[in-house]
Amino acid sequence: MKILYFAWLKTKTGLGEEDVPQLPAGVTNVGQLIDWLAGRGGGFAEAFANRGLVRAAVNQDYAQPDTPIRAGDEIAFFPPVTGGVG
Amino acid sequence: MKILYFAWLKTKTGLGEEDVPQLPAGVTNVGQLIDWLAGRGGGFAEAFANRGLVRAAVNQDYAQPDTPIRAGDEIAFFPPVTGGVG
Amino acid sequence: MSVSVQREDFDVGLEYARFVAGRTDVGGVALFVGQVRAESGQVAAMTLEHYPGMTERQIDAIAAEARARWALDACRVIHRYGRLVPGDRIVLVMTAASHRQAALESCHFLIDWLKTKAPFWKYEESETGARWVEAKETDDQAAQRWRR
Amino acid sequence: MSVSVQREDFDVGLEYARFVAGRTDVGGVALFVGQVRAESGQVAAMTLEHYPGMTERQIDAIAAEARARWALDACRVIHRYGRLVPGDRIVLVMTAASHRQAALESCHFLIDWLKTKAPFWKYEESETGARWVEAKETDDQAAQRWRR
Repeated sequence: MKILYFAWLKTKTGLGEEDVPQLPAGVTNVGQLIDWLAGRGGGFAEAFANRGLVRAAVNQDYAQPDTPIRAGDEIAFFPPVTGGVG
Repeated sequence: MKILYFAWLKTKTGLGEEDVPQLPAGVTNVGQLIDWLAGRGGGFAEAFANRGLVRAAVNQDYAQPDTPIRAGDEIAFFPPVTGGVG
Repeated sequence: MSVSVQREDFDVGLEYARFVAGRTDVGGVALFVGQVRAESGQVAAMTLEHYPGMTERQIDAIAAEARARWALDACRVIHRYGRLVPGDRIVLVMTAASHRQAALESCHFLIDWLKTKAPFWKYEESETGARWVEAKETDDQAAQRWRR
Repeated sequence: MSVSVQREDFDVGLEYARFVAGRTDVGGVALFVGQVRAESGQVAAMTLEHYPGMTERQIDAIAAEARARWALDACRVIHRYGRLVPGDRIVLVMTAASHRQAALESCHFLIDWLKTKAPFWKYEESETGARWVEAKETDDQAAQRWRR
């Protein structure tokens, strides 16, 4: 499983990208993965402190907390998008 | 008074433009001028046969049958406009 | 605000480049280019007749109304007349604003109103003959929706 | 339908020329160009971060929806990323259709949806520091009005 972080989630976690070879125990969807990542503490706890500000994608499609994930997936976390035009 | 004709009004009257030095007797507005022009018969009667199809301008502003006219005015007659875009 | 009524073609890239040159206050530019369309090979050519003087006057008035209704940084209209064939450009409307909605809406407004207020008449040549095109009800409706 | 996500600038005139080259079925082309705007000297520069792969995928999906909803002849989107300063172009949306309403409405739809669906994040540098820009409620509203 590849996990990507964008914008201030990258700053807070200190990571642009990481590989998590296997699904952590008890993690079957996006919400559970967030719980697990926040449980690392430090910058990760901070990044996921306000979940209303975090959006997710699974395999490059927008996802919800209950979207299922599998070991081979590409998961991304980022703030709401802010486009480029006024 | 200068009178201009556009599109099929020009074709029917056979005129693009004419000078009428004085206001004809009894003509004080656009509607009365149309009556007077139609009274010439021939192509003029034909051009003004269906008044619902004729639009007018006085001094380059859209006008109505009751718009007043004066001897120095520029009066134009034309069909509803058909612009250039699809 | 700048209006041109001309026989010659215009260069969209050049017009855009001049329009935004040196500006950093613009957030969005909306452009609309109207072109002569071949309807299943029917229209061989068209000639746009206009009323010189009144055309510029009416387009100026429409552009002034757009500027009164939206916060625009700039506005440009070019309308051609004369004989045109399929693929030829007819009209360019360009609006610039801080915000995209103002640029897009005013551009739409201008082109809808040009169609019903600018004194142009279209003479179409096709395989079956030539005729003066009649005004469309739908154009009036498109323009009416901007009334308030 | 053609989508580019790139660091480089684009040439509006050249893009338009390529877009309509050899076409006689097009009646109207709508273009929107988004540019970096200096808000009373506040924004010195901005950096657009994006999610490579997902960006193209989402813009493709939005463009496909536009083509399903309007009778379009062609559609082109270019979106830049990287560091940009006031006056720089950010995005180009171009739609071509037989009828002006289809071109104008689909262009408006595309730019509203790009703002809320395409994964770009804006980092603004100003005199007082630098910050990640937060999403605006009004952009969601602008996009929502296209829902049906």
